[in-house]
Amino acid sequence: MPKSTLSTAEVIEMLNLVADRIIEAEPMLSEADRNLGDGDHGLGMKRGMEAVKEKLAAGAENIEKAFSNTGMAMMSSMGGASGAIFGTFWRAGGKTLAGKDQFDAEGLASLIKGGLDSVMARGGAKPGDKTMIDALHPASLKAAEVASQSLPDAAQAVAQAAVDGRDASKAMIATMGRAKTLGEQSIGHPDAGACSVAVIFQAMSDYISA
Amino acid sequence: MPKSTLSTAEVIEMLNLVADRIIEAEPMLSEADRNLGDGDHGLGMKRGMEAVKEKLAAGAENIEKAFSNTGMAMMSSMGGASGAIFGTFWRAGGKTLAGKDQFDAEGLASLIKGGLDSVMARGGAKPGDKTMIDALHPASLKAAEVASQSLPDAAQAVAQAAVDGRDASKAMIATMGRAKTLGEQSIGHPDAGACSVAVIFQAMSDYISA
Amino acid sequence: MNSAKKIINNPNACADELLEGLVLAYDGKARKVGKRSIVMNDLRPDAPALLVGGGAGHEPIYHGLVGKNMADGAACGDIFAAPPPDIVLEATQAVNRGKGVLYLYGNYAGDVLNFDIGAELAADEGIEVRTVLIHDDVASAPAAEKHKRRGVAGLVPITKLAGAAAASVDSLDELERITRKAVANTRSVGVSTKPGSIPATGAPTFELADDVIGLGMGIHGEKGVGLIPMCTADELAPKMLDLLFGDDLELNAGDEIVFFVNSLGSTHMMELLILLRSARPILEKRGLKIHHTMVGDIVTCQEMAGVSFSITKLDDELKRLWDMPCSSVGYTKL
Amino acid sequence: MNSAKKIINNPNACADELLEGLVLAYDGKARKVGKRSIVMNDLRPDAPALLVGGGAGHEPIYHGLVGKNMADGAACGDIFAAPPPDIVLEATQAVNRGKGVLYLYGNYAGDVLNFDIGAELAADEGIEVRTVLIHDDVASAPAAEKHKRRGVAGLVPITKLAGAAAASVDSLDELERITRKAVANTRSVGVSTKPGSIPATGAPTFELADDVIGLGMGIHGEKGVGLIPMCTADELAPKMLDLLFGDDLELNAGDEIVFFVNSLGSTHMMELLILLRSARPILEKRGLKIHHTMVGDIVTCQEMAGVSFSITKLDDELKRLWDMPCSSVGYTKL
Ligand SMILES: Nc1ncnc2c1ncn2[C@@H]1O[C@H](COP(=O)(O)OP(=O)(O)O)[C@@H](O)[C@H]1O
Ligand SMILES: Nc1ncnc2c1ncn2[C@@H]1O[C@H](COP(=O)(O)OP(=O)(O)O)[C@@H](O)[C@H]1O
Ligand SMILES: [Mg+2]
Ligand SMILES: [Mg+2]
Ligand SMILES: [Mg+2]
Ligand SMILES: [Mg+2]
Repeated sequence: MPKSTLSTAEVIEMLNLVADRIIEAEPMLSEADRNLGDGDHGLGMKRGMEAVKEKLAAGAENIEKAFSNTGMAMMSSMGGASGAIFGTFWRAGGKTLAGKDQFDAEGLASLIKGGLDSVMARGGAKPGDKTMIDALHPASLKAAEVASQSLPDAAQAVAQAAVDGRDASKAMIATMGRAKTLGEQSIGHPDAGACSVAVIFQAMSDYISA
Repeated sequence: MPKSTLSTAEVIEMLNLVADRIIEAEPMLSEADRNLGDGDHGLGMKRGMEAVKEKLAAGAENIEKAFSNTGMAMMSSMGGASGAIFGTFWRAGGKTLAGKDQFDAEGLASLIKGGLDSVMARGGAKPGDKTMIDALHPASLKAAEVASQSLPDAAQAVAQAAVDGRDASKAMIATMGRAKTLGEQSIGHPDAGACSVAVIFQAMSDYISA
Repeated sequence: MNSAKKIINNPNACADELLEGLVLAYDGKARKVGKRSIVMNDLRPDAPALLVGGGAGHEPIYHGLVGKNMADGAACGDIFAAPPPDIVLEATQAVNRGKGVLYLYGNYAGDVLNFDIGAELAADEGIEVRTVLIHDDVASAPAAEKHKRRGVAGLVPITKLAGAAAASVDSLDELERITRKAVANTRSVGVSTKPGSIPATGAPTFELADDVIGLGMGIHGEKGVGLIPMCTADELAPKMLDLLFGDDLELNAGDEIVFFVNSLGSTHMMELLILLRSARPILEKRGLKIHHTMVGDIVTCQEMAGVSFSITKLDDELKRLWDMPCSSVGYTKL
Repeated sequence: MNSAKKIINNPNACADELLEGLVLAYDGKARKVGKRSIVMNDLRPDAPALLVGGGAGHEPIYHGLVGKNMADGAACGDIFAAPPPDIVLEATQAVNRGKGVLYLYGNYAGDVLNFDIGAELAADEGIEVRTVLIHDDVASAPAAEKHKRRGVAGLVPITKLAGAAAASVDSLDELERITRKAVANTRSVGVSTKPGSIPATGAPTFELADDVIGLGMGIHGEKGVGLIPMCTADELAPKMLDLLFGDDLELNAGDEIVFFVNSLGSTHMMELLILLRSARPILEKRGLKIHHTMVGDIVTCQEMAGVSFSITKLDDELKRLWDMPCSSVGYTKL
């Protein structure tokens, strides 16, 4: 049954599904990174998500902590560019939910916006640089747009925006990260981190709509 | 026209044919060594025979020198087991022809016997150890047996004995050289050095009979 | 096409296990700290510290450059992944002797991100941290955009010099100044002939046709300046040196240099020596004096094949530091 | 199946060219002598000489072990081929300082034949020569037949000890005595996972299925004690150590040893370190004290994959020699 809001326990359940989906997607994510980077993105994300599951198994005090613990677990287990980037995303995004005891479409928008801002401040990449930001930024715009809709509808729209963003990253030229010197040869492949973002928001939407 | 004796110039011509045949046989000789040793026997023999051709291009004072220069050229250009072994063979064999100005069936027998004795003294291998001796020793026995026949007939019989010896080496267990620890696994392949001996005596016979 | 046939245990525990092995290789001279750092015992008191680090899988760098008159410690990441900030922090705390810590590492996005967060955490603990990035790879961006350049094999001579400085000077300022000079004076260029593999999966790190060489490629298979047909050492050496000479490091007749020929893994020392033979006359023809030649596989990527050339220009100060002996698993000099 | 993609020039000139490169790597400390020998400059006067040598293609051994407190010179053969007698002679003459020359090399038929002829030529020139054969490979013949055993990676610690002795003692007798003790106290065992290739042809040096390891194999692919299924480092280390412990070198609790983990070429240092982690506890459990650990690719066969373990037992004399610093392209110790 589609959920209009999520409790802390449900957020934890949702994050567990996100983790499982990323772990499942490891080969695809690694392959994406192999085309442009060093081929380990899926392995890093998998390592991070295994740490997330372990961390969340102990529960979390509130919604903020569920997200920020996710970020901490990724940051300290993964390393690499995406450990810092995805860790920052969940930590900073989670902080915007301080004091909240329900997660709704507005919370989704503030999670993504807060996470995106911090990721950009941390890593210096902008939309168009062919990073995970190219899935995260359109997802953030869409989330703001649909913040007054129902959580299932909002989550689905956000997931679609992330998927579209991922696909749009194919046409971009990589300038950041390990891929930074591929230049024009990076055209035609999606960014690995953007693929992860799409998997994450698709999993969230699936959990919320199920 | 078959030659009943060889002059110094003809011996040099013969040794050039030997050299060409060995150079041609490089891949086969290397392959034989790869089965049992380190796969470089053909390369070493080729290197040696190129040096022989260069050395003999300057001519040789007499028959003894034609053979012993061949040995010196091999010994100092090849290295490896076969550089010492084949170098010793030609040098020591050649010495038995000191003072001779014609090379005949008797000379062939003394060449091989003198060379064989020195090779065995030098390397300590005996017939049956799966070395070039297993082609050289039967060739030597045959050469003594046919020493009173015509040179073409003797050379042909010797070549055949060497070929048979080479083939017989297939059934032997290697104990010397790089192959020394293959043990029973060496059964079924001929010894690389024995293959060279067969090529050498075949070439000599071909030159003498042509 | 999978070239990996690895003698390992758990493919996901390679970084942890190799670090344990590395500590053993130091025979009591270094110890493991925290989750995945290695730090020298018996550090000189009241001295500024030199911390290096980066992803695993490139052994003996980075953590194998910890040693006497080399780095004081290293923060070790997972395979091909920068160390997380908490590992950077634990290493920082362990090497700090009240005079601050210099971070010296290769310019990769992941390393910059994680070391920067680590530096913020260290600042929270009251530890002064400075950062010097290594960006010696001339094929990874134009000279005007050094901040985009990768760090490759030049990190070995740079770490050697910085390590000698860390053993000699008394302030973080001095250590930073000398290390920046070592970086400013070092250029590298690499070529690749075959990929390495990712230990966790066995998958090759990139693809490359049998008849080409990746000129300027990075150690993870990052593209360089282009593909060239497979060629001889005598043909390749000038192509590589041209890229070094064409860069913005002034190299004039009479200048003294360290020249480093590095294998990326499975390229054999025979080939390194043949390439050295091809390269040295070209260096000498330019009037460069080779103060020291290094040959070995120190900056690697598993069984990747390829080589790199690095040049470090020495002034009197750097030369004095170069001539100090040093000892580490990755590089030792009498 | 041809794994070779080599950066070389003339495939038949590799040995000559790599030796030229090697001399350059010594930065003026060594020189080329005659056709294909390398000899240190500034040899200690009136001292017995240590000469090593063997086939090329296994760099940095054998010729890369020439150095300070290491070998005085090396006679270098062609690829995988012992040096011819005249090269042995030229090297012998160049290292001799009136006190005679000790030949130290691996027990291979070709080397024995050529060095022996070289020794005879040297005797004709009035130079006293002694020979010590290295036969450390326990998998190549039973302990009772040491004369049939190959020389493998143990030659590095043995040459290090012999080199320290050559730098210290005054007579050939003493040098020979100590070197024989180093040989008597050293055992090795190797495994192989992939062949190298012959530079002149690109052909693999042997064949080995993807799912097996050649236990006890020699560096040219000589067969060892058998094939075992591909396994982990934790499984392999005890199998290798069992072969060492099962041999006739007494190793009792409290004995001090040098432990050397060597890569045959493309096996990565990550793997060596993981294997070291697997092996050390087993050594320690036997009560052995590891005085020094060596890790690296020093005894190789082109891009062959595989590893070896070597143990050298130290008594007080050998320990004193071990602790002397040494410097060479192949092995340097502070
Ligand atoms: N500065 C940055 N800002 C945002 N995302 C980044 C940045 N640098 C790298 N990334 C993301 O990280 C991904 C690569 O992650 P990963 O492969 O795990 O790290 P590494 O590059 O260290 O191997 C890229 O696909 C990209 O989406
Ligand atoms: N002691 C010996 N006596 C006679 N022949 C020998 C002896 N040792 C080796 N050989 C011969 O040498 C051959 C190998 O030669 P080669 O491959 O050139 O040398 P290496 O073994 O040094 O690589 C063997 O096939 C064998 O015939
Ligand atoms: Mg990556
Ligand atoms: Mg051979
Ligand atoms: Mg990575
Ligand atoms: Mg050979």
